Amino acid sequence: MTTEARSARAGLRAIPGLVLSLAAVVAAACATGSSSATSPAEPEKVVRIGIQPIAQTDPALISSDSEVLIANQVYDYLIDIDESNRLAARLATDWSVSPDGLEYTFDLAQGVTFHDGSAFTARDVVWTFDRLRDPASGYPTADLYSGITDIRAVDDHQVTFTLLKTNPFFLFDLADNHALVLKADTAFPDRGFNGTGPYRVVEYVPPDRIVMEANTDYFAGAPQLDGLEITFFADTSSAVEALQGGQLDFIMGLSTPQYDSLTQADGVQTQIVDTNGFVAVRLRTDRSPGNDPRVIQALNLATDRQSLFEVVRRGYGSVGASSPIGPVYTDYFDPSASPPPRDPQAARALLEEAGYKEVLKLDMYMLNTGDYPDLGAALKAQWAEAGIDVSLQLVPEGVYYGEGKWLDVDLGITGWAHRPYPQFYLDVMLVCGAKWNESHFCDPEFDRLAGLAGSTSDLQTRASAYRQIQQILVDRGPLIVPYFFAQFGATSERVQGLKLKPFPGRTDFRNVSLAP
Amino acid sequence: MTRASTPAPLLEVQRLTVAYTRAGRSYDAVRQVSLTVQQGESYGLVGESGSGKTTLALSVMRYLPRSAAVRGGRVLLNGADLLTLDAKAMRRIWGRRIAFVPQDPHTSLNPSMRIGQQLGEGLSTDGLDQRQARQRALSLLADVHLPDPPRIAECYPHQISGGMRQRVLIAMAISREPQLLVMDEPTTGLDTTTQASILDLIRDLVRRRSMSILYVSHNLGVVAQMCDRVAVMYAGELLEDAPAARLYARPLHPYTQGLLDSVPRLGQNKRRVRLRGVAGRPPSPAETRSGCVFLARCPLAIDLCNDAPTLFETAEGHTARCHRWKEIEAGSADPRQPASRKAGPPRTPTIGREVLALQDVQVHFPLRRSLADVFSRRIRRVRAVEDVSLSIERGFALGLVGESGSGKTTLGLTILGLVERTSGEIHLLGKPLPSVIAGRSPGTLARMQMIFQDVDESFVPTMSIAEILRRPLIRLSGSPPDEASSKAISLLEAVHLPPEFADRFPSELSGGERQRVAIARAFASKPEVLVADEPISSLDVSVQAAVLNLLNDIQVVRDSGLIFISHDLAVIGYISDVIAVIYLGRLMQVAPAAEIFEPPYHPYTEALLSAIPLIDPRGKQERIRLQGDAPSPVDVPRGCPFHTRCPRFLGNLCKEVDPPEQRTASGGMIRCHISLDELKAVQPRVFAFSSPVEGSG
Amino acid sequence: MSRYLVRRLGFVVLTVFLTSIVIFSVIQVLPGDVARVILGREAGQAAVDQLRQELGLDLPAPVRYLRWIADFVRGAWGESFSLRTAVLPLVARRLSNSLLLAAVVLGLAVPLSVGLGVMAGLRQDSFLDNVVSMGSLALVGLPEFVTGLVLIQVFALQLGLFPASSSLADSSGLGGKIAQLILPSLTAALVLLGYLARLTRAQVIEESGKPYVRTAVLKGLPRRTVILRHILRNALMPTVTVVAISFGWLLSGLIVIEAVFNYPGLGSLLVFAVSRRDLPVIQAISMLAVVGYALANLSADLVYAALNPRLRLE
Amino acid sequence: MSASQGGRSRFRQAVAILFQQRSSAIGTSITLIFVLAALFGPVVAPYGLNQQLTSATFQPPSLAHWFGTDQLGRDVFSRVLLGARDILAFAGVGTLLAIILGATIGLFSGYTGGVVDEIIMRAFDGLLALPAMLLALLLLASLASSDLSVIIVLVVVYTPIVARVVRSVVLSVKELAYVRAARLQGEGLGWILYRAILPATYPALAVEGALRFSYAIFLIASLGFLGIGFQPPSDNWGMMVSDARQLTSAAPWALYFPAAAIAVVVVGVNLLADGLKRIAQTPPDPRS
Repeated sequence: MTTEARSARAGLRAIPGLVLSLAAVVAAACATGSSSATSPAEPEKVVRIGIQPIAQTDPALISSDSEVLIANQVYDYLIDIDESNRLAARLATDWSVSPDGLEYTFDLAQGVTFHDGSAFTARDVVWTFDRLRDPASGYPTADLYSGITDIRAVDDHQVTFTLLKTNPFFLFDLADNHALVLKADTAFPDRGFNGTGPYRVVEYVPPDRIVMEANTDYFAGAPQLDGLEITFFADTSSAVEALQGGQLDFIMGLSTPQYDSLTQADGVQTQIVDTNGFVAVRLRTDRSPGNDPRVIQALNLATDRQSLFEVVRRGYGSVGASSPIGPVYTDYFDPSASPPPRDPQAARALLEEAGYKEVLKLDMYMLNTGDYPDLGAALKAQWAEAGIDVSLQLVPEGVYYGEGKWLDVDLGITGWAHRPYPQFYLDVMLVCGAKWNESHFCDPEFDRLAGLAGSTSDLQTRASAYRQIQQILVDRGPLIVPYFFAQFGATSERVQGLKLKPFPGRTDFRNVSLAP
Repeated sequence: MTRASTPAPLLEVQRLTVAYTRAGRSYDAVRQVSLTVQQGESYGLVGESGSGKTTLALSVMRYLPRSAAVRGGRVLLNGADLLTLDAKAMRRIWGRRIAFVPQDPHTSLNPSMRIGQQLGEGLSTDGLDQRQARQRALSLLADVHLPDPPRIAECYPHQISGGMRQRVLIAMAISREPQLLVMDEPTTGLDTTTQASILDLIRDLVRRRSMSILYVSHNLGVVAQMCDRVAVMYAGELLEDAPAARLYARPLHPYTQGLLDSVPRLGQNKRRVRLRGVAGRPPSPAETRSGCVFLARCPLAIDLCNDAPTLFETAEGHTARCHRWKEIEAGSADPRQPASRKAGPPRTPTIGREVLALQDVQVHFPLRRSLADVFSRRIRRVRAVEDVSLSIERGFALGLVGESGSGKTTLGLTILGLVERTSGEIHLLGKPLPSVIAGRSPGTLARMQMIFQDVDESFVPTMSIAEILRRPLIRLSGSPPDEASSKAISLLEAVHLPPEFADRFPSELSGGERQRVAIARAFASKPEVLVADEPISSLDVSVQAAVLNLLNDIQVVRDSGLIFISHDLAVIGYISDVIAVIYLGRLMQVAPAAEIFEPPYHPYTEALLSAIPLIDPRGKQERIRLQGDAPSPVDVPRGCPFHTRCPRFLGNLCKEVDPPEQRTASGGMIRCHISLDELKAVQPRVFAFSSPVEGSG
Repeated sequence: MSRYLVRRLGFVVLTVFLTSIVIFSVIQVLPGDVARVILGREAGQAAVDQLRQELGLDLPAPVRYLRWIADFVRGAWGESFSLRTAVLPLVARRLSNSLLLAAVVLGLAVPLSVGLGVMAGLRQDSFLDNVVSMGSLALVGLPEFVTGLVLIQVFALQLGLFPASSSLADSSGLGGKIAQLILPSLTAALVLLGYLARLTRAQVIEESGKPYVRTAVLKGLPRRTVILRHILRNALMPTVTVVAISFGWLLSGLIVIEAVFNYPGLGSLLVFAVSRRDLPVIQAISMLAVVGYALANLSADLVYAALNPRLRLE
Repeated sequence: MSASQGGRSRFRQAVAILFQQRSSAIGTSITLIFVLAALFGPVVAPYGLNQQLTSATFQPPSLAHWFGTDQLGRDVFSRVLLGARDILAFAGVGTLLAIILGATIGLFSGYTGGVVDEIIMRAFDGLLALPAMLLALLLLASLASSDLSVIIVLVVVYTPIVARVVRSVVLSVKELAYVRAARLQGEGLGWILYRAILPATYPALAVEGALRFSYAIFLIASLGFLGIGFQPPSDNWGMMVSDARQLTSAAPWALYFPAAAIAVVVVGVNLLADGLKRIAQTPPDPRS
């Protein structure tokens, strides 16, 4: 009985005991955690960044803002693009073009070393670009650089690119997101971070975070920060809260409401930059129902771009029309090429004429992130008034792009990121048979004008071709471009010198500093 | 123990009214009840379910469920009103001055505490240290005749049998020498032989320690044997209160009389006497009443009875709540229910009328516990029925009597094909019967039907009575549906139920009515053989007689064979023409009804007869008590299965050798090593009533 | 007892085996081309096909199952498709984070909920009981993401007491890490609290009504003894079991909470892996959850057996 | 008293029990209100689910917009009201199918017993070892995002649970007298399972059904919050909450009202389940 009584009491005592042991577990876990944590004597100047998780670290394959942002800190471009879409020197300190426009020679910065300590030479540039342009590689840059016939190191600090034909945008092409210079003969570019860039990777814990320290040997001068601590957030709302809660210093890729709410938040600086990034609502033109121009016309008539711009983007950015050439391109943009005003009744009439008596039912595909759901919802509401019943299909990025769905579906909304010049859009998304011609648009006149603009070195000729193209797209093009968006970012109050770029992933942290 | 010698009563309940609240309505479970228990007195409280007897007992303990509330009255213990005390004050009274022995020993002990500890903890509150408490606990276990107290003390409740647990609860109750024991059906649910020894124990303890008892029970025999004074409760009211001998001999309330007439006396047989019982059904607690609560069922009801009678003092210490008690006492009014029909003529079994024959029927179950056991081939077997041979004649009733675990129900189910037999043959009308139902044709199924023990579980609750009766007609008798409906009505009439019952659901019927429907269903397909498994044991006493009579009448009229299974030898003796006593799956004795009550008995039969509490406080009974509990059918002893408990155990012969089946002159059988003559010589008649019992053989 | 143990262990193994088949077959029907997902939107078809072959995605399903289960048992959990990193350390790190969170959750929820449940159960229909009953019910009904968002708004953004996000980054240090655990564990603890308190209360009420409690009371035992030795001893048995089981629940039940707080646990990794079709990671997490769940069940059984003499003595 | 009266009095008793205790009365009322909202929401809602009042974005709750408007000028009250239909229909249909399927399997498995029962129950153990949320995520990741997928998930997740509950009732009932009587009557398996045994499982099924229903609502809302299995602009409350997370400072009402809707309906159904449990435990009215 004695033992029994004791065990009964022991059972009751086990409850606080359990609590104590749990507390011990917690303490132990925290302790082990702290041993690996650096406990700095003085506060380090580390900027804490919250971005979407990444999938790629090989510069040749990166695509999202997050991936580019990381690569851009670790590696260097030969030529960079500044926040005003102008070319800027980076590893290439200077360059010259042969009179026939076919040979470009670059002077490379001296005394540059990779993070592993090896020296940077022209051979690394040759290897990098040969890799990127190798048609067998399947890299997205293979097409872009197919006009290059030869890349040659003149000496350790000079390199020459030879082109098949003239390309007025060649220097911009060299500034492409993927064109980060790797150490020659890097076997697995996706497994390491051996760049020349301003920050070197200290720790990469996928998919949690990546920690970088300043490259004090950076050829253009050591960054002012001690390092970057990048944490991945699957949900940007969560990152916004973390910024507001003082746990982050920089976030980007915000939705409009998030930006709006942050403009009023304490302790937060917001950033906004106009870009030529846009969303294209497009209907496949090569099969029913999009092969009937009346249907596309009806969609145009059913859409109130201004309203979409104001509701979805709340007036940030600029209203769009029917072409990918936006007002950011001051040389090329034609404000007069505008679609007819919204007229749902006319749209309905057109559809009836086209044989859709009651209602036109369509599935509309788009990503399930960002403003897409809002835009989809707003479009659905507008179109409903014209007798178009749209069913929204929101898919994750991996499905939309990964399975080629975006190239296949009839009706889709695709986002196109900012580019420093407009030719890219025409060549990959609208020229007959182009690789990403999601609308399957095919127009000989358009193709001729696009070809002309892409090869002439004369600005006037090019500008005129672009203007005609804008008119063609208004008249018979497959796209509805509701707006060109502004990009939003936000920083904590202590961040200084940060300028959000039109492609936010290219944002530079070389000259960012922290207020004391 | 006369009243004069103890002027200060121990317990006085004065005009107690207790009400329950259910589904927002409240109704009285106990109304204006007064009673007095003297020092050293055993006071019996008899009543059927719903009579309020348990509520009264719990009120005395001042431990009512949350839904119950005392609406008036007082409970005085030694003159102090318990109802005014708070829980703290009660804690000094509970256990020390009044103790409680509950009905269900299985749930009344803490399952996760050792027996010794549970016994000891009450003692520790009296200031005993742990060692003393343990010593005292062990001696208490010995006091209640538990073998090996140190071992029992270390056991958890689930490790000991129900009878042992009840002894533990009794030990617990007497552990602090209380003045009053409140016992709520302490032996209900126990086997007859176990009950007998527990009752002996209680009687013994009370006498030695001069405690008083408030003994609550539905069992007239138990109360007759246990109590000095008996009160009868009905529908929350106390109807009669008298010294036991007087109450059983000269009841002055028609309900008391009816109750006594509802149960057969040991040795009575249906061929000679007909039970009277009580007409109608017991009132439901929610019914609103005015006038006499027994009015609706009373054979003597007159206009006056619409005014509620008070408790009349008919004699010193005898009260009755009846306006006509004087006429009853004088004999000018007969409180007995009118006898309905005459019993059928006596018959004797004749050859050639056999409907069902069992030949060496054996039923074993594998005791499967898990897949692992199957693989390790450690399957143990329950030997439920062992080599049973029996035959049933047309128009006759075979009674199968045995205690729980004896295999009597399994045997019934085996005959019907609901349990597969392991070996042996069964012939129905001379044709071999397939082992399980699946192999039997509808025609065969129609010839054998069953009445089940639990009336609450006999019917699909969502089916109307008409539907219930139509199914066997359609499935087994091939009646077209419309014809089945009218036949269902006539079946209802055959069991004396009004035709409008056809539209009712089982839950709307009383237990007795449901069992009538069960009888109707069983007879719907005109069976040759009917198996009735404890058909009245879940019914209230006052309606048992009617059901028994009905079953008997229909069986006789239809001339079918009846197998009546029961643990109650009195009931079996009443209904049966032939009686088979079964123990651990073996038939120990088979005898014509009259013969079973006379020597020679099988020693087990002898013990059973001795264990049955006679409904006669002054009756005489040999005291033969069995030791311990019946072995489990998994471990049936070798030799004679009864040898482990047999009071007439001979020695190794019984242990080793299967006893022979000795035939009696009348064609009966006794399975024993002791010869019939020797048995007859050493065995007196086990029981004797104080006065001759009508129709007893 | 040992027989019981062996039986339970066998049951665990069988369950894990059966569930592994469920997991594998569910994952086999995942849409989307894994190779394409790995290489991204801009890779060429030839490279994709080659990768498919390298990953063994072209083999028949049963072969892949056997390979996978054998590898899993050996601890060769493969490499994450999307993260290009070994699955085992990745999952192990996330698991330890989730375990840490789960431990804190239980540490918070169990004593509080058992205490409240017992008090409410013993004083049925009292004011305290009503508060506990309604409060715990509301907590049970409140989705984790709502609780989490409200807690973030109030404690992180309005009051600025605790971090809004729980990424457990190194720079936050020990204090920072502990602070980061508070809101997510509070969120889960509130859910668990409601559940456990309700369960405990119901158990206490049920046991209080049993005849053996009446026996104990009518022995004249002090109220404290009746409660501690009789009621609680039996009433808390299911609670202890549920606590053990809820540890298994926490490992996967934290999915939503981890998503809300960007907590680097198994749950958020699973959501991430599902969105990336990262089969090795999905499989590993599911298997871990199953093994964890089965072990939690096993320990629940064992604890129950240890407390319950009926099972102990079997 | 006729047959229907008997049934009706039992029904009346059940209603009385439900409304006799405050908590279950509240639960029943809440459930009824939401069911009414689901049935008549589209008729009553002042605005459409996706109707945008471009001039009235970010309106706080007012008489015109009881729950305010969101960033697109959508009326939150209308969205919450219209959301009731979706979530209750999904949860209801999913639960109902799981109950039908689970009851059938449980009846068959429990009554038949033996090896078949063993195999079915072990397979269900395997399914049940996967926590519901995990299983739902796995299934939804592998099925195409559609209404049907969500239903399938609910059925897969809940069928084993229902089957277990039913089976345990069957085991307790199958040796009872009325089942034996049915066998003696020569009734077939179907009749025994569905006419004789099934009614005995109704109380357990009702309680289990209500509980599963509330869990289903919870699960659907959580999936909506994670953005898995549902498409915006969905009327899934969880997804509304997730969408509105970015509005916590600009339009918190867009977050809190759908969140409250989930909580209220889950609590309501839970309370109803408690009430049903009490009905199941209450014997029929002694008067009848």
